[in-house]
Amino acid sequence: MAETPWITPAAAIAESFPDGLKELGPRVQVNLRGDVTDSTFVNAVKTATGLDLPDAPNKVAAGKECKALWLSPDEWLLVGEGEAASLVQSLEEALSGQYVAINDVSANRTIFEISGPYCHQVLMKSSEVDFHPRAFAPGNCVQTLIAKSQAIVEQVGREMFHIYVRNSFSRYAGAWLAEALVEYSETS
Amino acid sequence: MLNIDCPWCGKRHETEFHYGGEAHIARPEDPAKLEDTEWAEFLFMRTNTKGYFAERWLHSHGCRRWFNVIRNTVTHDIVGSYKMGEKPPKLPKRTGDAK
Amino acid sequence: MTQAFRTTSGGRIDRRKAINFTFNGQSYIGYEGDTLASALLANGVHLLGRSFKYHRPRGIVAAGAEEPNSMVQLGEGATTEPNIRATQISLYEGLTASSVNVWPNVEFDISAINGLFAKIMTAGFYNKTFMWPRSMWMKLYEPVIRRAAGWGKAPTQTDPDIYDHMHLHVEVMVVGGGPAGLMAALAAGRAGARVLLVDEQSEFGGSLLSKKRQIGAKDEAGWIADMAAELEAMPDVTLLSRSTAFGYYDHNYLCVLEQKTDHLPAAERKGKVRQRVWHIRAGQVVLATGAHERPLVFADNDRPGIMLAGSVQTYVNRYGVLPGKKMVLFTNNDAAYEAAIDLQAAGGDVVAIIDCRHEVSGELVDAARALDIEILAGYAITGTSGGKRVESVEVRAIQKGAKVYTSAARQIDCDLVAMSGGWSPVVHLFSQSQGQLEYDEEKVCFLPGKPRQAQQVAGALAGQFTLKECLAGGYKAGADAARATGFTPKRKPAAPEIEEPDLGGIEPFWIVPGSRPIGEGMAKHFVDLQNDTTAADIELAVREGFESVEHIKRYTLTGFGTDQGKTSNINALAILSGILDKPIPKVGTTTFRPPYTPVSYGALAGRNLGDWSDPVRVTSIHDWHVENGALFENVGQWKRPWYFPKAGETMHEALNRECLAVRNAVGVLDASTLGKIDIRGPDAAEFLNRIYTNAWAKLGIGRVRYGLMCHEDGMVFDDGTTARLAEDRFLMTTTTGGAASVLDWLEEYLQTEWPELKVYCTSVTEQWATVSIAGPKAGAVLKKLAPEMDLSHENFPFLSFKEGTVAGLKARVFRISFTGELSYEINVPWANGLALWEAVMAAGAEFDITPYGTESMHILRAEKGFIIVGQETDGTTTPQDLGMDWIVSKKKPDFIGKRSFTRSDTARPDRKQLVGLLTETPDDVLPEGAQLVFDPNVPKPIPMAGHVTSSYYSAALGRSIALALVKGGHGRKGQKIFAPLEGKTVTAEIVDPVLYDKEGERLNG
Amino acid sequence: MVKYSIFTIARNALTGHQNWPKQWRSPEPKPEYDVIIIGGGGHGLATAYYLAKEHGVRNIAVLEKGWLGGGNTARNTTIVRSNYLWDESAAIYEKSLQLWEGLSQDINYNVMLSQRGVLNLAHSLGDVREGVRRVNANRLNGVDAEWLDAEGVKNFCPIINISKSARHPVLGATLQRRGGVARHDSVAWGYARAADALGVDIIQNCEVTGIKREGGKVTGVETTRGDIAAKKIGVVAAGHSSVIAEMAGIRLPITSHPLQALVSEPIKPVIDCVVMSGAVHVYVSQSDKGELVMGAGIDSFNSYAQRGSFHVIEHQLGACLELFPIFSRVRMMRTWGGIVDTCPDASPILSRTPVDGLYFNCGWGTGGFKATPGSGWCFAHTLAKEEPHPLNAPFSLSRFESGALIDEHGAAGVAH
Ligand SMILES: Cc1cc2nc3c(=O)[nH]c(=O)nc-3n(C[C@H](O)[C@H](O)[C@H](O)COP(=O)(O)OP(=O)(O)OC[C@H]3O[C@@H](n4cnc5c(N)ncnc54)[C@H](O)[C@@H]3O)c2cc1C
Ligand SMILES: NC(=O)c1ccc[n+]([C@@H]2O[C@H](COP(=O)([O-])OP(=O)(O)OC[C@H]3O[C@@H](n4cnc5c(N)ncnc54)[C@H](O)[C@@H]3O)[C@@H](O)[C@H]2O)c1
Ligand SMILES: Cc1cc2nc3c(=O)[nH]c(=O)nc-3n(C[C@H](O)[C@H](O)[C@H](O)COP(=O)(O)O)c2cc1C
Ligand SMILES: [Zn+2]
Repeated sequence: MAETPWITPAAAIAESFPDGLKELGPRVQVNLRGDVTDSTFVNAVKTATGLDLPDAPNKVAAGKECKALWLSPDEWLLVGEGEAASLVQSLEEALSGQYVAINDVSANRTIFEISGPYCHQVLMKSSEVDFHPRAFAPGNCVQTLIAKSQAIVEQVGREMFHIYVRNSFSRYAGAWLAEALVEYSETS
Repeated sequence: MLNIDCPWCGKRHETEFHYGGEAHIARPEDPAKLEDTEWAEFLFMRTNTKGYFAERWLHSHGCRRWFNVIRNTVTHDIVGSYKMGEKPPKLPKRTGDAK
Repeated sequence: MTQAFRTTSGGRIDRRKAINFTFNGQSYIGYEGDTLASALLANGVHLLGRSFKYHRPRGIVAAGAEEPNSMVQLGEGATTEPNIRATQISLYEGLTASSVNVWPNVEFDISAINGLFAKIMTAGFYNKTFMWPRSMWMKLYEPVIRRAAGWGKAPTQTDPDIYDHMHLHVEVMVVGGGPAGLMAALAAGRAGARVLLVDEQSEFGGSLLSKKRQIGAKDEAGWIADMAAELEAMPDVTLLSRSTAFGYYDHNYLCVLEQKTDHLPAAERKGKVRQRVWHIRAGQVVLATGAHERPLVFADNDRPGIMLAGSVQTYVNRYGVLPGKKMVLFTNNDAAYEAAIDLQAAGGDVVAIIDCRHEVSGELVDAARALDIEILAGYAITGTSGGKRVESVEVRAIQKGAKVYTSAARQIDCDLVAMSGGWSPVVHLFSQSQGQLEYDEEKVCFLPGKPRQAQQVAGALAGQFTLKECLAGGYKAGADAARATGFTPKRKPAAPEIEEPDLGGIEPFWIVPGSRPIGEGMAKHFVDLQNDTTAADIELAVREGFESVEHIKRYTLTGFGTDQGKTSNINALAILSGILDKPIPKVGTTTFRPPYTPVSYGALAGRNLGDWSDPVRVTSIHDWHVENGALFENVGQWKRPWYFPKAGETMHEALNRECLAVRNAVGVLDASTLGKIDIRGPDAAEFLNRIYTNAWAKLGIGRVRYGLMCHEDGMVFDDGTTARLAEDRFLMTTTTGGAASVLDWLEEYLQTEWPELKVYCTSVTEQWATVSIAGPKAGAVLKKLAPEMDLSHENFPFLSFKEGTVAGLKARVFRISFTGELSYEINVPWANGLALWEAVMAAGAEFDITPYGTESMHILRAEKGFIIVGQETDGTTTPQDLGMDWIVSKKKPDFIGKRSFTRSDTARPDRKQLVGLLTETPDDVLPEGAQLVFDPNVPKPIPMAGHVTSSYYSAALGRSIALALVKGGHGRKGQKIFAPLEGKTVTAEIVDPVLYDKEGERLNG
Repeated sequence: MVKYSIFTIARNALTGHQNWPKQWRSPEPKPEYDVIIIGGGGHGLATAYYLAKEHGVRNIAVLEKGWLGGGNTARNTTIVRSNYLWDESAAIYEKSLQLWEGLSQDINYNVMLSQRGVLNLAHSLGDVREGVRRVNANRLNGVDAEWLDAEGVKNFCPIINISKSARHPVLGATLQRRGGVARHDSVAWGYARAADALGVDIIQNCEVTGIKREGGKVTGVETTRGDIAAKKIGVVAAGHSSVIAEMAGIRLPITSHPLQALVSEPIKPVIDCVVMSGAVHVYVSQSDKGELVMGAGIDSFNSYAQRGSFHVIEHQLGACLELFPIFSRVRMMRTWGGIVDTCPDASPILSRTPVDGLYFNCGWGTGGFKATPGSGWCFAHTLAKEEPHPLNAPFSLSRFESGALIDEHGAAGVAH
């Protein structure tokens, strides 16, 4: 999908990011809404994507081509590689006639990756959510505030998180995260 | 900083939420039928309870759901939260024990 | 200077590490581990400052956070800091400090002359005077009062230091790292809970750092070290020293100030975070904050060298300092005897113990006697003398209950008075957490009652005044806290053998009379040392009708200072209780409020300064705008190009150029900031019908419509265009500033009022970058970029959209216009915005395509009479007021706002209505916000007819134009109206708001 | 009433201040009063004072549940100004400011009115438009008002940061030179003393727990100190207005919210005027004792707790440092909260009610301290004449029915 230059506002400052912070390249992101208590819906999504949509809050369900992040009781963010258009199309086809909403939002958010021994500290500086391993683990995601920007935080490894922020906030959030890491990069 | 129990996401800090004021003020079925006084009641008059109070919150930075909370406006104790359309939990007695 | 008052050995200071520092310009030496206070005392310096009102000499009273005097100006230049207590400053190499609010210096302070007027400057005196002549208050009296105001000085430069914030969730938070707190943390930590232990001091140990105790096989230092080592080894236990829990808020939320570099020499601070505010959400909180010793209130109890007994003990044992060599102890309890014993043991001389109890006995009393210290039981200090340091005390035998003591006076020479009036548990945080206090007659103090939050109390705070009780109480509190958060505590360890003296009793003694009644003569019985409040002031307040403890506080300023009355509040209320003859619990305390000790603004702001005070939102084309010289306007959080001046151009010239380019050729605007919401579901059209004032059901697929939204009160709140993408799907645009609130508004109605409607809303604002091209050549530009797109008016009419490829990008193109010109809004995925913009610029080059900003956009739309929500509206404006009845459906039975239109005031014919204005002199551009009147020649208050909402110079019309809200304006076209401005009155004619291309012919290019 | 002056102070000094009379009595409640005022805050006490002074009503009681002046009067940031936008507001606040200007002399109590000037900062083009609009309206209404550009702001308040690169740069400000601050406690005490001298019974620790009515008319109140009969009742209970309304079976368009304030440690004078910024949410002045007195916006939720949430304070200090970077090392000494009675249009209610003899004076929300004299003066008139004075007629309860709201929120930020 990125034949043309894909430039988020954060890209311009990415060079100055310290170790442990980077901006990920474009991903397919599709916002899906529907009634998770309706088995026709759930089954159709499964057919189209191979995903068992998580109905438990703040869970990520991983599939082969993409994963689904729980956003709200009737909303998921499907994230994967490849072509947004084809994912949208297969969802539209599988769900045609149902009461759903499917939106390609691949360009809506920038994804940052923070990793390393200090990523928990960085999150503790920027968010009031409990990211301690006892409360949050790989496979969890949460919508919250990172500094003063809305964000989705997904834990992808023991010491690795993905942070999705709206594109217009991405320069702010990227710079913020970078500065939060400085304290640790100097000592390490 | 209140710790508010979103019926979906669990307990989160107040900064993730938006306040929605008194709960259970239904928009009149047919506004055209109302007298000006009745319309003013709906628009502006509020119970503003001192003590246990049913109020609305929006988990605006989380799951974007509106829900109701019973909170004591004197002690700030939260008794419970419930989804829109659900019945409120039984209220403790009217006012809080603090001054 | 030699450290003449330093003991030869002992203490927790490192005698190998000498530290140089300067106080009031004089150089001194102290040791690592000292505080500024202990180092000054080691050098024999007691006089640190002057009192607020009378400028009496004042010295160090305490050794910790409760210190009421000894505020200094710390450091110099950009990092200077006012009002820091010497007792809380860890000594570091190169420290400089000076006394505050003294002139010319602390030794000789001119304002001490105030003391002569002490009889006049009683509590509240300023309410009774300075009223005549009236004008003198602002001219003379207040300026003089102001000159005397304040302690230290704020820096004059910007703070170079960094501050930040941290958030932590724990099961158990322990406040206070004394013996009780350490045990609590240990119990909770061993049980497996996540634990945070904070203490404001430089190291853990609390009051144990000041005492000599054998705990099992260890001395106090060994025991503390063992505890700290075990806690440090636990991975989920966080230990923060130099960290003050300063606020305890609802739902077990606590804030802690960690001072990370304040103890370091300047060179070692660079680049580090200076202070950090921790925000803690705790499952359970264990408060183990200890107790503060209370002063005794006796005549002239404020001279330097009069100190709290426990603090004397701290200086001796912890810092290896003798605060004086000839000490008199004045006490109402046994515990204070330890100070005498320890001072004597360290080489000082205790000349007498004045005990106001008539009978004294017990282990400590015997120990003092064994040291040959004279004990005067049933005596009190009834006066002191000395200039800048206490030199002697006057003591008399007490007659129980007497208002004056007539017994013979005896003078005792001394250079130090240690006093103890008992202990006040540090209930501040407990009380902040809404817990009620209970008065304990036997222990003579307020203790925590039932807690209001998930909380335990332990140690001296809970009235556990022996170490043994503290260890047991601390462990129990920690274990209970762990259990309450779902952990199983380990078995309680066996209690160690503890050697500590038996404490004996305490006898309340709130005020010490002298040979004359309180308030008579020159003697002063200070209650609040910082605010110079005396017992006589409290008596006067009661005499004048101020009986509530809250009134006393405000009338006499007791507890109003930077120490918040830590040593004075309880004495004040006890004295009040005596005067009113009301029991102490009935008098009650004043309210304890955060912060426990002062917190710098910098720490509270953290990193939320500058661009981080509020996120800056930018579009994907932003950097192009910057490179091309745009000036920016803040719109909500967004940065939008305001206009693009060329070198040497004035704003006026730039705007004229930009506007004419749009009118005559083509202009381009970054419109990415508009809110965009995907609305989908079988009931989407019905939903829009209820939300917007106009009708939506019949809008064709592929078509676009403008809509207006009102609140239920009928007032306009947002507007924008909405396109029908499919039968069940719309794309709504909102104003830039309104995007979030509109989405919330939609969700609110869907979720709370009309859950039966099947509609989903999804924000796609940043999915789509929007580039708007406008002007007669807009079609030609688009044609070049989208050769396959059929741009004919028949197949791509006004208010419709098409999907296709523009500049090789997948795009949606809307034919809508905010300028009145032929115009296309091209949407491409956000991250392709810049590519599109550059392609548009390239394609438009041959037509001299001109980027324009919000200001030109405003002019262009104003020429067409289009409104801007928030500019033409102000929360009191209906669609009808705007002349937009055409967009308010008469047929729809209901929509949000409709019912309010028929209220008597909203239906009034003479409401303020939107009109155009043309000034009599075409070059006169009215200021926006100018008020309008029908008759300028009447005296004030002049009845106002409305105001100018928008006003510009229109290059296209070659004159000024304005929009205004005018009373009954719709019926007044052709009439004159006046804008009385400073210095001149501008006359204008009321006209139709549409001033350019009234027929709308230009829409098709 | 013993006259206060430097001479009486000097005379009393000679006798060790033993002979000062009580500033007010602590009388037992009488069985009946002509007028009962519920609420012993500034507004209630002022109402009683003007009722006695201007209208000759003598049999008045002020009932206060706690200590007099302990409500919002004790908690506010004491800003006094009259530069409101709408004619109705400008008129009543200007009346108030005029009363302020002679108040210390009128009640012989120095309320320390300090007219050091109030700046309202503009940070966006929308703010500028709004500020200019208000200045123009003020002038035509006879209220002193000036518009300053950023340089003018800097001249008037040199420590303010007007850097163009600030996140929300200062683009200008309105200035009312006659605005300023006054000592909150003194206002309550001064009115109490003056009212007491005119025979008003100020009864503290007396909470009203019920409103007695017969045939749609009030007959008295129930209190924690027994029942008291009254012909008329004026409710001036600020944050507790709705609670008392409920006792009388009516509802008000009022919600009660925490509003927090704070003071710094006292420092030598650095700021010689009042600075308010609605856009970045902070206002600052320095008291005669040296503390920086600061406030911000309300906490969003309903509360009767006199305390709010910490994040509001942190936000406020961030905003403060944007404007005044030199305050970074100044330290916050105390924070507190009040309970403010907010109305949907941010304007007060001084009005009759559907219950005969029951009058409400409330809804002053975050800004009623400045109105204390004017509010008391108008409300006294309303109670005495049983109809509003023209100054408070627009502030009736009926405006919520007709839609004639007086929206003083300040226009919403420009949205485009
Ligand atoms: C933090 C803060 C900052 C503010 N800043 C400003 C400012 O800068 N400028 C400004 O103009 N305004 C300001 N205000 C608003 C201002 O304080 C109030 O509008 C004003 O003081 C209200 O005065 P009052 O006399 O009506 O209310 P209060 O002083 O609150 O008096 C009401 C009284 O009624 C009593 N009461 C309640 N119920 C009962 C009952 N049942 N029986 C008996 N008595 C009862 C209460 O105890 C209270 O004493 C601020 C308010 C706060 C909280
Ligand atoms: N009558 C008496 O003799 C008497 C009276 C009181 C205490 N004591 C003795 O004092 C000891 C009490 O032990 P304890 O553990 O209860 O208290 P402690 O005084 O030893 O420790 C309390 C600690 O809490 C810290 N602290 C207080 N408030 C804080 C805050 N807000 N944030 C961070 N830190 C804060 C203090 O600086 C101190 O280090 C015992 O040894 C007891 O014997 C004796
Ligand atoms: C204008 C103003 C100035 C104040 N200055 C101080 C002060 O210098 N020191 C202080 O301790 N409190 C000060 N306070 C706050 C009061 O101590 C107290 O917190 C406030 O009246 C609210 O009462 P409460 O905290 O007892 O509930 C001030 C309050 C106001 C309104
Ligand atoms: Zn939620």
